[in-house]
Amino acid sequence: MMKWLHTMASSAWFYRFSGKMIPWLMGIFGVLFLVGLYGGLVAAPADYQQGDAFRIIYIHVPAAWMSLFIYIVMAVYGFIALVWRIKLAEVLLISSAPIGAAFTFLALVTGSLWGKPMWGTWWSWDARLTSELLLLFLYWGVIGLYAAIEDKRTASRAVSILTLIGVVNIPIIHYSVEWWNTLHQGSSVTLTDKPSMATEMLIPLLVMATAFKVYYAISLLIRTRAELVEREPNSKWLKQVIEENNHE
Amino acid sequence: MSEFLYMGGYAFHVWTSYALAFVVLLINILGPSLRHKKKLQRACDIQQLNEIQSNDT
Amino acid sequence: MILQAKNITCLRGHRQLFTDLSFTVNSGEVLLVEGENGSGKSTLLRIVSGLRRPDAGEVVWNEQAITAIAADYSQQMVWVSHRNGINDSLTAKENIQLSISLSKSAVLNINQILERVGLKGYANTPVRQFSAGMKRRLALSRLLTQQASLWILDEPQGALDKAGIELLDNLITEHVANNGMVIMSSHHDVQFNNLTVKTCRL
Amino acid sequence: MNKMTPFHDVYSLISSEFLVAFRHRYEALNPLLFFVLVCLLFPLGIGPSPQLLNTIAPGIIWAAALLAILMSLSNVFRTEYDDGRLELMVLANHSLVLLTTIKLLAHWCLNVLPLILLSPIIASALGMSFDVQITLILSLLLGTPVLLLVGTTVSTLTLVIPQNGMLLALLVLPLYVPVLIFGTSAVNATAAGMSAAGPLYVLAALCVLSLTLSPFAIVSAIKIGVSQ
Repeated sequence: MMKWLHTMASSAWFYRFSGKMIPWLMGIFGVLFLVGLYGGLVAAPADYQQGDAFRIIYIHVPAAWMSLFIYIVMAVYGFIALVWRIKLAEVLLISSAPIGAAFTFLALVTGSLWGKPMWGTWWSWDARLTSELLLLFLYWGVIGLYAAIEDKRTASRAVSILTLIGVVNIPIIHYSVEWWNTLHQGSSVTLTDKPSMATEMLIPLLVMATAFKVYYAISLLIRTRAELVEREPNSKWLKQVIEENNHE
Repeated sequence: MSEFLYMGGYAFHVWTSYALAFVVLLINILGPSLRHKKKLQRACDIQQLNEIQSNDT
Repeated sequence: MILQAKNITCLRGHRQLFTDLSFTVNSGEVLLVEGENGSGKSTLLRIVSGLRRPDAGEVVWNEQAITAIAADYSQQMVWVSHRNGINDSLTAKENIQLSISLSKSAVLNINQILERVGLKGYANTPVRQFSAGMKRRLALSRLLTQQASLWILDEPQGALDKAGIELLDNLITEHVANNGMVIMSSHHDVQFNNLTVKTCRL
Repeated sequence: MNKMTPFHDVYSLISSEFLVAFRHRYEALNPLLFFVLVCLLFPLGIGPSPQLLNTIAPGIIWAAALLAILMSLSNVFRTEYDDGRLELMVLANHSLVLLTTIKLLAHWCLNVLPLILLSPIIASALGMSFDVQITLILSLLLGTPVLLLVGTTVSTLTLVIPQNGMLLALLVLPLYVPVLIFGTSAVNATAAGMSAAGPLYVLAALCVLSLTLSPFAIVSAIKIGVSQ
C-alpha cells in the first residue's frame, strides 16, 4: 500500500493527472451549476413565509456546508502529511485553505443578506453565523501561519498541526456558541433549523451542493498545480512539461 | 420577466447574493490559473538560467 | 560502534543543500564536515543528531535507523550546537546540575569539571556575567558530564580563545583515544596531530 | 551529592524550573498589572453605574484574564528556543512530554495563579457578591489551564517566526471562545441564582480534554521548531 501511496503522491504523476481531469470537472460543474440555478431561481415555488427571499438559501446553505466540509478535508490532509510525510498532502492542505475561506465568507455575507428581511438587521448574532465567523478566523489563521514561515516544508508541518487543533475545536466552538445563543436570546427562528423543505425546493439545494463540491475540486487542482510548480521549479518532470508546452 | 427580476420585493438581497457568489467562484478559478501561468513562466526562466550556468562551469 | 549515513538528501526551499551524501564513522575516528557558510553543515549535523529528518535517505547507528531507536541513540550522543544551551539566569553549578539531571548521567564532582574546562572558582557566579568564551567552555562541560561515545559538535571553536581551542583539541584527542567518535563542523582549518580524520566536503 | 535516583532527577528538574521562575519573579507582575489595567478600562469606558458594571463584571474579568494569559504566552518556550536549550530538551533522556509539563506547571504557577488570586479583589470592586466570586475563582481554576495549554501549543508553532505577537493572537483567540463562553455563563448563572454546575462541568471536561491532547501537540510543535 505504501508503494502505491508514494507513486500516487508523486508530484509528476499528480500534475499530469490533474491536468487531464480539470476540463472534465469544469464541464460537470457547468451543467450542475446551471441546473441548480434554474431549479433555485425559477422552478422552486416561493416560500409562504419569506417569499422569494428564501432563494438565497441556494447559495448560503451549500456555501456553509462547503466551509465545514473543506476544513474537515484539510484536517485529513494534515493528518496524512504529518503521519506519512507526503508532500502532496501538504500542498493540498494549503491550497484548500483559501477556497474554504472564500466559501465561509460567501456563507457569511449571504447569511446576513438573508437575515435582513427576517430580522431587519444585517447581523443578529445568530448561532450559525457567529460560528461561521469564527470558522473564517480559523481559515485566516491557517493561511496567516503558512505565509509567516518562510521554509515551506516547516510551514506545512506547522499548518498541519494547527488544522488538527482547529478541527478538534470546531464542534466545541459550535456548541458553545449554540449554548451562548440559546442562553441569551431564546430560540427565535434561526438559520439552524432549516424549514422542512418540499422536495422541489430540496432538489436544487442538493444539486447546488454537489456543484460546489465539484467546484472545490477544480479550484483545488489548479491551486495545487501552481504550488507544485512553485515548490519544484528545477525538477526533471517539470522540464518535460515545459518542453511539451513549448512544442504545442 | 420584470416580475422575475423583482423577486417579490427582495430583488436587492437575492441578486446581490447570487452576484457575489458568481464573483467569488470566478475569482477562485481565474486567480489560481493566472498564478499557475506565472509560476510556470518563472520555472521556465529558472531552468534556462540553470542551463546557462551549467554550460559555463 | 558504527554510524552510517546512507545517501541523505536535504532541500532548503528550491536549493538542494546536498544529495545522496553517504559516510561511515567508526569508533576512534573523527569526521570533519567542511564547507563555506550556508553550505548546510549545521543542517547535516542536525540530521545526524536526529533533530531533523532528512528529505531522503537515513542515518543508521549500529545497524539500526536512529528514528527507530531515538531514545537510546540520544543517550549515547552529546550535541553541542553553535547556540550554547545554557540558562542565563542560573549559575554555572546549577547549569551543570541541570544538564546532569536532563541526561540522567551519574553525578560527578562539579568543581572538578569546572576546573577541567578552565572555569575554576566560577561555580556560583550567574552565567549572565560570563563572557562568550566562558559560556562556550561551560557548554563544552557537557562533553564531560555525559559519558557518551558519540560527540556531534557544530562549530565548537566559536568564541573560544587560543587556550580554549587547545582545551577542545585535548578533549577530542582524549575522547578518540578511548575509542569515542566525533563528528564536527568547522569553517576554519583544524589540525589534529596523530588522529585518523575523515573529511566530508559540502 | 548522593547518587541521583530517577525520582531525584525529576525533582531537580522541577526545582530548577521554579528557581528560574523565582529569579524572574518580577516578570510575573506584567500579566498581573495588565489584567488589572484591562479591568480598569471598562468602568472608565462604560461609566461607573454599579448596576451595569455588575452585569458585565464576569465578562470583563474573564476577557481580561484571557488577554493577560495570551500576552504571557509568547515567551513560554522563547527563551529556551533562543539559547538552544530546546534542542537539549528534545535530546534529553526524559520524555519531552514530562519536560513540557514541568515547564507549563511553572508557567501556570508564576503567571496565571496570581491572576486568579487577585480576581476576587477586582470582582468586588465591580460589585460582585461573595458567592458569585467563589464560582468565578472555580471557573478560572478550571478554565485557565485550557487557555494555557491550547495557547502554548500554538505559540510553540510560531516559535520559528521572529515577531509573532499579532499572529499568535489571531491564531489563538478563536480557540479561546468556548472557554470564555462557559466561564462567563457559569458566573452569570450563580449571579442569577441558578446553579452553575452545567458550565463548570463543561469547563472541567475541556480542561481534561486539553490536558490529555495538548502535550502531544506541543511535543510535535517543538520538534518542528527544533528542526529549523
